[in-house]
Amino acid sequence: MIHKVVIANRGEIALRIIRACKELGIKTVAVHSDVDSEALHVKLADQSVCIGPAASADSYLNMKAIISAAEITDADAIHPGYGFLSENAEFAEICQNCGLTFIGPTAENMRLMGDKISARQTVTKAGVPILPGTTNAVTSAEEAVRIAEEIGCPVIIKATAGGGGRGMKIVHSLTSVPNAFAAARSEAKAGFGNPEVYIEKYCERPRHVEIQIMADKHGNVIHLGERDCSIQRRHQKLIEEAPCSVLTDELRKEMGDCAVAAAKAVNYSSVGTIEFLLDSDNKFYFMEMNTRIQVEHPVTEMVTGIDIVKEQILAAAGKPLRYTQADIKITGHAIECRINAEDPDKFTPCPGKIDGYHTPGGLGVRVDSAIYDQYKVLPYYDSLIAKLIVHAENREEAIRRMDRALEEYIIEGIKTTIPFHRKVMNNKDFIEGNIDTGFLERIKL
Amino acid sequence: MIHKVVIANRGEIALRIIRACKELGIKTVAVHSDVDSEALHVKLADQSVCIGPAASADSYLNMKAIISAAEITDADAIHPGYGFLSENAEFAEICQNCGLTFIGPTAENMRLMGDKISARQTVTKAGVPILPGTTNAVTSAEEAVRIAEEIGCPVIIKATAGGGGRGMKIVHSLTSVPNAFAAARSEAKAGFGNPEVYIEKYCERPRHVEIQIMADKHGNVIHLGERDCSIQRRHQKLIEEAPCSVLTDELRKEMGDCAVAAAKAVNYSSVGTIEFLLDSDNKFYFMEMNTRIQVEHPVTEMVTGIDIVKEQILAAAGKPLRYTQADIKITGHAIECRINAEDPDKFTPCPGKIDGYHTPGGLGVRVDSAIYDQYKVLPYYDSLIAKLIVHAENREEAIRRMDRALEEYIIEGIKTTIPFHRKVMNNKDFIEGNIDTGFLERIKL
Amino acid sequence: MDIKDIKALVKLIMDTDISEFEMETDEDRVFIKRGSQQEIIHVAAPVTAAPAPASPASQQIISDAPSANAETPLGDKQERVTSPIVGTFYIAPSPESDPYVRVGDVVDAGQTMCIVEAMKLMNEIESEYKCKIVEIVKANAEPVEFGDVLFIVEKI
Amino acid sequence: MDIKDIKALVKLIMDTDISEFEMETDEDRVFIKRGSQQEIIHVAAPVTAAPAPASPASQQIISDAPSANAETPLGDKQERVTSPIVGTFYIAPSPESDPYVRVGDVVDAGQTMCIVEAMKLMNEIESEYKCKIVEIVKANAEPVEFGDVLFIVEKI
Repeated sequence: MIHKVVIANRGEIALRIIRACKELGIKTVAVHSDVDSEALHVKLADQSVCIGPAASADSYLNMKAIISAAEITDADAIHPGYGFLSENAEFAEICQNCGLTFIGPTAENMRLMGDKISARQTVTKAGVPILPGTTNAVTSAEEAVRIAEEIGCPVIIKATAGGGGRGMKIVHSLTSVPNAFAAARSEAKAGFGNPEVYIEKYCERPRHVEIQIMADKHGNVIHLGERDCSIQRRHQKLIEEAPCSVLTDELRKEMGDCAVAAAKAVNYSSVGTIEFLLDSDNKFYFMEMNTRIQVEHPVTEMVTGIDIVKEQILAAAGKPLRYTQADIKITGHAIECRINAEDPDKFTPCPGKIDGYHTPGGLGVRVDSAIYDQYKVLPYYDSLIAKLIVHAENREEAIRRMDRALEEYIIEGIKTTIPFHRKVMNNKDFIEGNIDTGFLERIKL
Repeated sequence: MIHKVVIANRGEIALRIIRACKELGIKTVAVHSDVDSEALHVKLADQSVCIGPAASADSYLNMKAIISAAEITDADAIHPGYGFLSENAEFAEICQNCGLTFIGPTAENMRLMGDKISARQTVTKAGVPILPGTTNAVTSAEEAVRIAEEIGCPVIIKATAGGGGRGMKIVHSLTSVPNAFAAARSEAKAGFGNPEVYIEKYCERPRHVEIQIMADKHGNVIHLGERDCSIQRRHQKLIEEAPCSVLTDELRKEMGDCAVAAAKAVNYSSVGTIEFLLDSDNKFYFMEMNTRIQVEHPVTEMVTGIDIVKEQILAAAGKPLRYTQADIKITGHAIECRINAEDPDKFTPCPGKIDGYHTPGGLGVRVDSAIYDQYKVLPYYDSLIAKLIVHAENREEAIRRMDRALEEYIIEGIKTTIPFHRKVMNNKDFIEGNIDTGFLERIKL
Repeated sequence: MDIKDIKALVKLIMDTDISEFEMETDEDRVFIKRGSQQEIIHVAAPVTAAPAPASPASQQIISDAPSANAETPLGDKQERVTSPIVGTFYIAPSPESDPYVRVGDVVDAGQTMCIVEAMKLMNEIESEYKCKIVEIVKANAEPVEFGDVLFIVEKI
Repeated sequence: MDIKDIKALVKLIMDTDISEFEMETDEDRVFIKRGSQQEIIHVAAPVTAAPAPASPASQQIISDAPSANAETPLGDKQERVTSPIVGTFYIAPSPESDPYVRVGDVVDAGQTMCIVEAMKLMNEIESEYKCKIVEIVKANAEPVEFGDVLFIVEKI
């Protein structure tokens, strides 16, 4: 079993991991940049090590410093959280070479699934439907036009190394393909140092529906049902819920089986997420796999009652899953609102000192946050400061509960997106479940 | 349906009711004493009315003022919470006469079940086992001795009007009966203005196990399983959990059926609790019925997923229960710690200003509290300042989760019982489930 | 601690390199901070920390009344007459009849000034001393809370 | 405690190098802070608000080190040499051999002062300027964090 874990992350996810470790009786080491010495994960961990200056590249992305921190604290495992080094295959390898358990999938898993093109090839073999499009990088504008013609507009041009919206171009007519192609390539180059792009069918008004999977080192793979993450702004998820209100049990089983098949195809051995597009005809297409714990994992924990982070740690320690697919039951409805230190209208980041803090409470309300009164939200890092999660018997009650919890949540001194979330919770279309990834562009809140 | 509720209470239960009302779309009116104008229930309610000075007798127990508050705010219902007027039959009657829905049972229910002797007679008819003892008041020391001889020592002498330990005397030998009898009577007189006492068998090392029942005005009565409230200090509950670790499904059904029978015997039409003593041979005896929502109701909400306060309001509004007995499933294990503003060793009240407040978060953690940073805990009222509730897959995990949540919970400026609760969570006997109502007197923490 | 003490205190501190000074007694609390930092809000924190902002609109209806006129400063010899109970304020025994008192009236001790109706009961509020009515704070038939100011009077 | 007492108290403190003074009795509480390093008070607020007290013991092991010697006052011309990386501090290339430097030694710019081992790599830490070793803060084979003070030196 694992004895001491270095948490190579910060913020709420670092806290989430510390909590899981404490409940498992595992010691924790927080690593932090010099400006993060007052951060809650540093205060709550059993030990802490300062690994570098504010810039992530020199601290939270500094593999050497993190490994050294593990060495000087005699830790035997590293949990990368999400973001930072969580999907860095090289880091996973270095951990292995240093005799440290990397709490996540293997480097091979990451390489295979991290690159979109190889991922598409892999899952296709496993019989998972993908959007019609290229599986290889498109090199010339001419080729791009030919492919677009083949597939039929609208098409979307995406960076192979990409993610989070950058280097994506939607094209509605063949004539505009060449420009879009060039633009996508330069964005991809700038964003990911790799200009390669590929083209696929663009489907209108799709939902972003993802399946949470859980696997161990003994070949067991199960899924914990889906999350609907359609409420996005510029491809950034803002609100997630489970279950997805349009999914039938049959469709859930079908998508779940596909997700499990995809995971098995790469001998996956940790928790992960298979992201699908679900179109208006309930046809689904594989988008990508996230080989890490995700920000929105709590909604699945609420409806399944399973502590996903604990299972991830136990799986990394070589323990077999404690659940079979038959054990998984979806109960009630859960919603998560990502509360960012941003202007609620313009979404411009608003770091600063929190002066007045009070969290909501009561039945079915969960707060995952690393902030506290008088804490300074730093400009160097992500603007996510809290995740407010509610669980209720059905979607309607969950929305009402979220609205009253948002009303109770007091964060003074900085601007937050709480007012934005309250608008969504009171929006007729959202309440009726008329949502898709275009919701926020389309709806005037 | 009910449109606006006056909450005739304060503190966390007032907040609990406000939250339920908000989620049901019902308006709320907080009533408060002049010293409570900064209280959270006043801030969170839609309206508030100051009904009197600090002394409870002139404010929270002032029926006239509370009814007037309902009149001037055009409220159509009153929720009494627990304590204060919650079990006052006269108040329930006045509400009725004033055309206000009293959210609770009928005055008749309260009268019948409020008096211990009539309660024992009633449930006996319904076939519920009671401890061998008198059903009528014992008037003379001679009679007391005779009865004690009949039943066999040890016996316990209790005030008919009593509760919470006052006017209770345990007697182990016949010779000491007369003195104990006299003492119990004078305590009863002093405590409840009524010297009547009765005598029953005293069982050693019993658990306090209570069944939550839920009824409507259409004759439907179901139970939501049990709570083990054995961790008590001077008959005051400090820690409650559900389910009770020694209850088998058969025993649960048996006790549940008895509780339902008792409720049906009085045409009960709200939520309530039947308290039993469970002895070491798993024989159970009726103790009393609480005709109100209880402090510890959240542990039952966590394991059943049912919002008991909402159901109570809906039942009062004449709606039929939304559940049948078959719908009730117990999932996982829940524990509640009552956090009081008291010295953790001597349990002496420590009112004062809270200076530094941070609540625990994460999976399976619920906080029901009406305090906030810089809030002044007043000396006039109950010392309960927060209920920390956790839910996990099993008792062991729940204890670990509670311990880490207690560790995260920061309340500075006043003394609280958090350190006491941490000691219990780390106590071998508690962890192994070796608990009974004598636990705290017996165990050196 | 009166203004003179404070004055002395401030002067005292200004002559030193003290950057922060805080003092608390049963009656009062003083916090002085020199130099230009926005920490002063640090003291206000309690107020903001509480969910007061959460439901502001709703609060007005009933609650602000007392504080409101409690604040209005009084001339000397002036007194506030507050409501001993929750109910509805009536200045006259019935809609038709004359008001019990008008501004400028002098009332004797024991004389009825108004009625506060609670649970259909008409509670006559009597003056405790001889005084002159300076202001009738509540409008006729207005709901009043415990402690609400009904009249401002001048003792005679 | 009246203004005179405070005066006396302040005078008393001014004649010392006390930077903060706090006193609490049943009746009153006084807090005095000198100079303009607002950090201390800043830290104070979070510490109470945040779960710091929750796990205090554990924090010592690694974390208190830097702050500790960061605070020790320096003579003029004295400088702190801090660790540029996380690792293990070694004062000598091997257990057998002599230490790179001893207290009192004068080292030239570019001269190796110690080794910080990270991931089995021996990173030689060189002096940036000519200086005299005043203090060797870390013990041999002691773990060091980024920014930990290794030496206190005197520029020459």
